[in-house]
Amino acid sequence: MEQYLLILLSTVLVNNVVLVKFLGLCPFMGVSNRFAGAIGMGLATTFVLTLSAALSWLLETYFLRPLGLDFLRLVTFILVIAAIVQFTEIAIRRISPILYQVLGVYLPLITTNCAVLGVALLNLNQGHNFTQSLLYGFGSAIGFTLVMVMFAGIRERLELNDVPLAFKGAPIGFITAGMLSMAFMGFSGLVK
Amino acid sequence: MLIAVGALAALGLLLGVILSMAARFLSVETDPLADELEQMLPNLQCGQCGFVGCRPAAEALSAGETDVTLCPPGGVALAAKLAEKLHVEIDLSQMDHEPLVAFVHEENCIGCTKCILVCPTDCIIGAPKKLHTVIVSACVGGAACLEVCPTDCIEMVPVTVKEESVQSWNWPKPRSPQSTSSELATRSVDR
Amino acid sequence: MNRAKIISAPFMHSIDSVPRTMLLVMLALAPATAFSLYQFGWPAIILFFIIIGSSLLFEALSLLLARKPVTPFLLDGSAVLTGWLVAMALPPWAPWWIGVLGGFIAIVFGKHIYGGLGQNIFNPAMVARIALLISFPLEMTFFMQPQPLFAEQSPNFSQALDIIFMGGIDIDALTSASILTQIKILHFDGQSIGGANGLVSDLPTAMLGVLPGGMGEASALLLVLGGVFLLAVRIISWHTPFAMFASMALIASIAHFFNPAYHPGMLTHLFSGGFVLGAFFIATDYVTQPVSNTGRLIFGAGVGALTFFIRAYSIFPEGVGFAILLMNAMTPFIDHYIKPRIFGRSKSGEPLTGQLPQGGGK
Amino acid sequence: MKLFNVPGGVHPKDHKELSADRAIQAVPMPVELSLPMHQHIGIAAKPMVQVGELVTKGQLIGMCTRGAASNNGITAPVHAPTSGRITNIAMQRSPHPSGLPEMMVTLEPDGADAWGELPAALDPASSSVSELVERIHRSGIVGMGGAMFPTAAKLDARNNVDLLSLIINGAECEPYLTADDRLMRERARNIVDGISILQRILNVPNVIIAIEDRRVQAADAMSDATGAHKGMSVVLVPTLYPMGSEKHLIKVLTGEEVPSGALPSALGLVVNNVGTAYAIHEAVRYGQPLVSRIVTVSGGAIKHPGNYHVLLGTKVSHLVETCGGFSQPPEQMLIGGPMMGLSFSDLEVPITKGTNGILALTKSEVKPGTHRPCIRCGACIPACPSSLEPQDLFVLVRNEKIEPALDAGLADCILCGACSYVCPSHIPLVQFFNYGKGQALEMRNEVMRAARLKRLSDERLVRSEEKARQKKAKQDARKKAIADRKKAHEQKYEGEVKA
Repeated sequence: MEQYLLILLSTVLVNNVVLVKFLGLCPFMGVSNRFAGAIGMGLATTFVLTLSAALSWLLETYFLRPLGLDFLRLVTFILVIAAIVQFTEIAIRRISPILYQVLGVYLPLITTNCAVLGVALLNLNQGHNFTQSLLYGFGSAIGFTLVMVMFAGIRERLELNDVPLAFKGAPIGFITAGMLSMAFMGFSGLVK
Repeated sequence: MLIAVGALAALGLLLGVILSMAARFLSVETDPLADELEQMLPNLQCGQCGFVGCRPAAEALSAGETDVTLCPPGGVALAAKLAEKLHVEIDLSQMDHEPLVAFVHEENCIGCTKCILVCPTDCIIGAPKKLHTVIVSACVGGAACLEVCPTDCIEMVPVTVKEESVQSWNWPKPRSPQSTSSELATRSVDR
Repeated sequence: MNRAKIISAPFMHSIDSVPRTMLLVMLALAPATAFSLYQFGWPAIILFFIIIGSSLLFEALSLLLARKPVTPFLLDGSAVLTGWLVAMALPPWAPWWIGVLGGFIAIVFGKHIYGGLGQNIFNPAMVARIALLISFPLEMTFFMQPQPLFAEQSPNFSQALDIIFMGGIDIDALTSASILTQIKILHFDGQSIGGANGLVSDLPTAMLGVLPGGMGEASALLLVLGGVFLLAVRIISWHTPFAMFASMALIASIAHFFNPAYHPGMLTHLFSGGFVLGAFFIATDYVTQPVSNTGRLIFGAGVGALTFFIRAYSIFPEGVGFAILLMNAMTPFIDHYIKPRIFGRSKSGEPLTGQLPQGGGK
Repeated sequence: MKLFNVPGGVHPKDHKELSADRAIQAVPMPVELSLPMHQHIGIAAKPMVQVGELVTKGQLIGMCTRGAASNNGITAPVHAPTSGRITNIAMQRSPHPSGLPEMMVTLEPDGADAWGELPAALDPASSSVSELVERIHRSGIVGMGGAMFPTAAKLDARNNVDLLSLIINGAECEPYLTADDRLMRERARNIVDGISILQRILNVPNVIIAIEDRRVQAADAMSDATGAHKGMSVVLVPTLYPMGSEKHLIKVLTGEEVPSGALPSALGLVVNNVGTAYAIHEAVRYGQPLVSRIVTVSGGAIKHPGNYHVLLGTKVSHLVETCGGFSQPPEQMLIGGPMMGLSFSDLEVPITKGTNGILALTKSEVKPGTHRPCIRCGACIPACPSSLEPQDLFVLVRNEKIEPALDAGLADCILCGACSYVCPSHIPLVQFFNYGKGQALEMRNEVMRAARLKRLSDERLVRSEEKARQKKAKQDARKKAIADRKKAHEQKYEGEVKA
């Protein structure tokens, strides 16, 4: 039980995918300018990440390794991730056209969100079992969502500020993300 | 080698089947967003946006193919609403081009009533062989009348600014204490 | 700037103004600062003025670059206060370039990149401290036993210049670890903190500030006095400091109760490190804390709890800076969700339904 | 009586001692009176006189066409404050922060100050309610607290709801102003008579007269005067700005909040000012229309501050002269109180029905400060009586985010200025909010125009469809007729052939 909690804590705060591992920066910068979009993107990514972490573990354990197809790992994972993203896209389009509109190009881009593939591969690297993989994926996604929402709040405020012209938009976003990342360093060592 | 190809093919097939099922059962027939957007548009079918009516414009908006600032009759208010609906950023200063209204040059008007027939809001009054004139407050600036006028006596002109009175006066915006360079820049764009 | 343009009521004003606020905060900081400067001698005094000077310089440069009016902004005291707080967050004998860099990061990256006064997301002083701490861990954790001014071991003015500008610190005998660092070392070694030479008994001295540590870690007592002064003149509200103290006291007490060998007592947590400085002077920075009182309670409680966890479990002995930055990042989120109920509207923002007398209309 | 708390509020120094103990004095007849035709909320009155015409005191000189037909229209007539000759009818500089001209009638007094023929006095007990309301309307009475809402229109609330009580607003919360205070102290009986007329019109069982707890003498005078009247009670309310805001007065007295966007009548309440009650008394008992009012002239720059009984249309310059002129050049001239009053600089503007004070403030009173950036100190939040977050609204309005500002409650702002008063950065918040409200109004007008255009276009569509349908029906009918004829012809032919 304790180790599962630690995995969650570690993935949400200490090894936050965005601010510590610097994965998934593209949607992080792209969709975090509004609360609604950030929350939607967070939820979509949570769905994709959790599912793909679990599925990729299953594929690795029961498909690739028994068949000796380790060299196909990347291709297979990407195939699975793409399929899940496609499914999510179809589902979101049906459930919430507005969210679909808001997420725009970033929704299919979850496929190339390195956080998703990264988490799947990290699971294998760290020799997690199925539950651990699932939690690792879920925790990373929650960490992603947390940072997205936090950052969306900041950017809504930044939008109303007199940021010098040269720093308006992405530059100030990256500087702020850097400071946030600095603050997250405080968590280092929290979980070994 | 064969196993690898077979395995990938099998996987691909499986996922393909699942996705096609999903596409089948979760399909979206019409674009519900376009319906909502159409409701928001003025539905004057004036065609100033370059689309043949408000429905195609709504569809283009929903597909993200056109800007929210497309609709002159809707003005800044509509653009702001659309932008909020679609969660896009807009630069309202782009909208600053003045709304135009039709103006009939009376010396050339022959009273053919052609313009009256095409006006979407019936804002031109006149009778056969009589001078026509435009009710400015009802003109959407659709310019449909321009094309049909046989003597080219209709011109689009900016709305003349209403004379300021105590009743129509609004408080001016106070100046910011820190006129930053960025603010100066946006201000010069406004002009 | 242009008074003639402002034509709208009200034409009366309370005595509050930005310079007055800044001045009162500095006044509250003064006793603790004076005491620290006395404790750490000439090098600390020189560094203190280097930081404030560089803050003013970078403020002026930034204002010029942004084409804003320089004099009124320079004279409002905000840059001096920022520099002052940076100085309080640094080791007293740090080399000059740490001080100048601190002033630069705080003013330029902490404040002006976001559009200047009132617009920053993170507390400038804490941005400077954390950036320096991560970049220069050695210089930033160099603490020594207090060397009161005019004491025998205290460096004189020229020695102080040498220490600050030439890095001529040749006095290893003086270096010492702060309480929190000592605890952290024991944690790393896997030892019980109970064995640490009378940590808890050092507390009264910690409150007086004759223990090794940063400028702002000295003299918790005088800082508390300053904080109480700020509360009395209503510059700060009690919500943030109270929530910070309360959450820290609560969590630390519980932890200490269950594992006294690992967790020091509540008082050690409250009065060591920069906790008091943070609670009264840094977390209460208007710009970067939530505007509502409820929001401030949440904010303060968050800072207290995060400080505890970072101190207890991360690799850093001190966590106030990190905790404040993290909660600064949460501030827009808190402000977004905690709004007062508007007069005449329900909590959800809908107009109230009037209690019309029944059978209206005659 | 149990009182309730209101959110927010501030305690500015009230400076009422400058004029509170000066009895109401008359003003020497000015040489010229300028009467704006728009001294009320609603439709402006139209001049009913010609240049050169001689008028008597109380003669109707401005009336709105709609108001002439019925008293439902939100408008009020204007009467001649004294007898004399009309010398000019033109656009002239108005007492308005914009300084824009307004339609005004200029009157040269003949010095006789002779009343003309006035409508007969009414006995409130025997007159009908509609008679009384008609009299109030025809006397040009508007809300004298400064809002200038036509009183007769306000009293129409009685037709829509069963009213519970009438609240008389004697809470003069603006600093410096003592006009209502003096009126209550000196003419309490007349005010109470006006109140009882209002009570009869509105048919309410009880009346609450709310007076700030520091205005002890006024409260005593009013208590004495109400003695014999049933259901009237004087209630002392805390001295707090903006206690005189009717929504906040209601909250303090009843604990109820007027719903956002609604009027007090939604709670079965009507609020009227003491000055209005006094004007009603004069109109009903003596048939005298509203031609004068009590004005406080005060401020550090006025030599002899005091309270004056002023004819409407009197120029500010004349009033200042009456007070002995300026003791020092004023930093700021104001119409109304310092918290919500309007600034002006041209002393040749007239006193109107809503002018409760003329202030000439010195620099030390105004405490002008440098407008600095918002530091998010949050001081404005506890000060706001509407529980808004002014700093949030300010940032939104400053960035032209009018729609989000409306969502954040811009429309609920009462422009009281409490936020600006406490702001350490001296941000002209009220002006920002005024600006935002103006922009919102423009946006709404644009939306309304779009809706109107849409309706026009829809109607045209329906019409053209109808036309097309008729055309087709006609064509069909004609086709059918032809076919029928053909058929008949054929039949006939066939018949002929057969035959």
